[in-house]
Amino acid sequence: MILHTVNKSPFERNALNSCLGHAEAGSAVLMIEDGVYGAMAGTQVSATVSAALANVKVYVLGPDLAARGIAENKVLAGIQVVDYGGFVDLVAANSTVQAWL
Amino acid sequence: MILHTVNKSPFERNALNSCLGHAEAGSAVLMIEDGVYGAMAGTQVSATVSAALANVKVYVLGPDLAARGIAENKVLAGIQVVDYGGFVDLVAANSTVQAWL
Amino acid sequence: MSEGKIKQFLYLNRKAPYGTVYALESLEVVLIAAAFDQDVSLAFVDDGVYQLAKGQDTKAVEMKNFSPVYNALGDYGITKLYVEKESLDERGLTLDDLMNVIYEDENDDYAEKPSIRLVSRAEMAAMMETQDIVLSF
Amino acid sequence: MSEGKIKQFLYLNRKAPYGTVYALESLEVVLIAAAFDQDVSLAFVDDGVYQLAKGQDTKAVEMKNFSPVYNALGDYGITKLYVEKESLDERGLTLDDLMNVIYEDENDDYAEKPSIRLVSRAEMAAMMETQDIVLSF
Amino acid sequence: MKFAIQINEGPYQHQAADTAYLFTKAALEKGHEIFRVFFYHDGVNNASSLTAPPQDDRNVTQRWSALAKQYNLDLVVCVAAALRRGIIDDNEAKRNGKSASNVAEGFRISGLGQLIEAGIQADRLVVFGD
Amino acid sequence: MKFAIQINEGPYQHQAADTAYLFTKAALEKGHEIFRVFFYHDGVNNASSLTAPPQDDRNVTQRWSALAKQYNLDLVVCVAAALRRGIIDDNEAKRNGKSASNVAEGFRISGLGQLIEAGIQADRLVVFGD
Repeated sequence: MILHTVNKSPFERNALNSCLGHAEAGSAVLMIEDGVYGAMAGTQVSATVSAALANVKVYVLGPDLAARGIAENKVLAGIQVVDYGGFVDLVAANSTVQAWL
Repeated sequence: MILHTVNKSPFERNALNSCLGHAEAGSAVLMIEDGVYGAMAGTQVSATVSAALANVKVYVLGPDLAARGIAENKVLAGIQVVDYGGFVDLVAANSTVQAWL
Repeated sequence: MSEGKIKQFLYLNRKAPYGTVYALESLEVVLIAAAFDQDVSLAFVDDGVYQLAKGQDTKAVEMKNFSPVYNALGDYGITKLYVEKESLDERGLTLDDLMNVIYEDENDDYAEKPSIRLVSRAEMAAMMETQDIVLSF
Repeated sequence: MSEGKIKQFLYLNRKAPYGTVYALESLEVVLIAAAFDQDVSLAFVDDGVYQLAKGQDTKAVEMKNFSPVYNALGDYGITKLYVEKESLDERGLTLDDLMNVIYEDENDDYAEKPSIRLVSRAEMAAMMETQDIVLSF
Repeated sequence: MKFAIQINEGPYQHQAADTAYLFTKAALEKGHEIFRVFFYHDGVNNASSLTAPPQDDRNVTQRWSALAKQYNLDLVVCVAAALRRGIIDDNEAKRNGKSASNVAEGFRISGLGQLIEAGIQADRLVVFGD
Repeated sequence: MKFAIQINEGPYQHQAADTAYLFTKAALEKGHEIFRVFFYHDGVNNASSLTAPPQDDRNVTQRWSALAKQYNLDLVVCVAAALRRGIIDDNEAKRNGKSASNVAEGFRISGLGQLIEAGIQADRLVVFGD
């Protein structure tokens, strides 16, 4: 399966939307850099991301959450927080990495 | 009045939307670079841009249309095509320039 | 340095911090601008509102945490930080999620006052129209 | 050079030409990739579909018009250009607005065949899942 | 009329660097004055004397140098942004113990105050970026 | 496992340059092999030996040089992208009549074939960009 990475704010760009529109059932999506805003609860895109969780596994990079002042309790239920080591493990566990730049 | 410039594709980023949401009646909007895609007729954003024409003057940079293969007859009615000289004239004619980067 | 002209300078911040350098280097300009006796305003619109988020901790990304600088702006006479309510709403944020940026009002016995001015999109647009120079990053 | 391994290489193009360099420098990689005997596909998704627009004329912007290179890809054995229908639709485009990119099929008496494969978003997603290496620009 | 120009992006990667040049040239040809061109963020990379683009493409840096010579332009590169990105003149090379300098002809390195001053002195500031 | 890394953006301007480094370091610390780090587009600017960031900030270029030394990494800068942007080694400086070179320790300039080869030889390619 593919590990999709998204590093753009979903409020500024179409990367997350396009990624979710192409991610096959069972694949993984990792939000990094400004992409981590997509993991927050209570935003205009939360419903879209929550719905996607039925289909794909979603991860978010903890160091990028912390840098931006997003407490982990503000992250949508069902999204798993990982560190750089976890990012490495996700790359190893999936056969291909596809960056939505 | 302000001359607003938009250089991003409205399909990739929120710059055009945000610009139109802040442009006061009578102000001018100039689309340049990848922003010129916002001037095309028949797209998913054409209706928004057409509606904005009731409120603001919209211009598009001809050299950027040509580079991207957009014929002038594909440009929405009411949008005026200008060249770099016309861009200069718009800057001179408006008191402030605000770039929506 | 200003040779007597006083202009309205607007610093337009529409991008999130850290993902790109714009927020940091915009602040660096604002700090220099303070020396010029101009009328300085900062606008936080769209993802720019994230720049003021509380609790930023950049240790693990190994970048400089520049968020404390916003609170120092008052000492430089920069006290007008316009934050757009619609931008906060879309992002599920309220003023409570932002840093409490304050300044001491020298015309009011150095009383502490909030630098952040929460405005609607319409008010933001009207404020923009009063500016002479807009620096976008 | 390939030491016997044949992998599926996907070049993912999601950005418009000229506004940024990615489309041009992506093509430069693709041309080099042709020497490596790998299985190469190009995907044009979102604003990437604009890269294939007909009639590009860059004289007035003083940039290099690289759009003719797409038509030379067939000579390098690169014949799979996947274009997403939904991306075209959103932008008010049809295949008629794109260049007629063709290749000569050496297994079919050098008959001219279209390199562009119009696919749905679902088909594009399924094609992506078959790839080993995805280069994004 | 007196214009000031701010450029936030480097050459080739973003068209902003091209548009800024073509706008500046058009303004000069219409008889306007360019008070200053200020290179900020990655825009400082426009000043690199070490670029060698393909012969059949435009040379962004040389184009600026030539325009500066023709119209006596003031091309200012922000020192803080430039040091971060490896654009340095002889002075900064000495001060920072670097073996070389790489600021092209017609550009000078100076502080952010030059941007504010340009905003004050010019009738318009036009910003090109990403 | 064998990873290859592609970096499309320059230092400081985009976090991509930071994330790529931190990912690479984490992979090495977990015992993975980094077959090659390939710098493309503005990513070539990570290789500039002339950067001098503020003392209280990270030094992106030196960080790569140190990691390369520690783990014997292959840091490859695309020659075509580098020439466009003014990153040149002694060879290219001579060939292009430039007065200086500016490739930092641990980086080497080579062709795009090195990126393709990395894609073929590595188990995974991870791309960092804008």
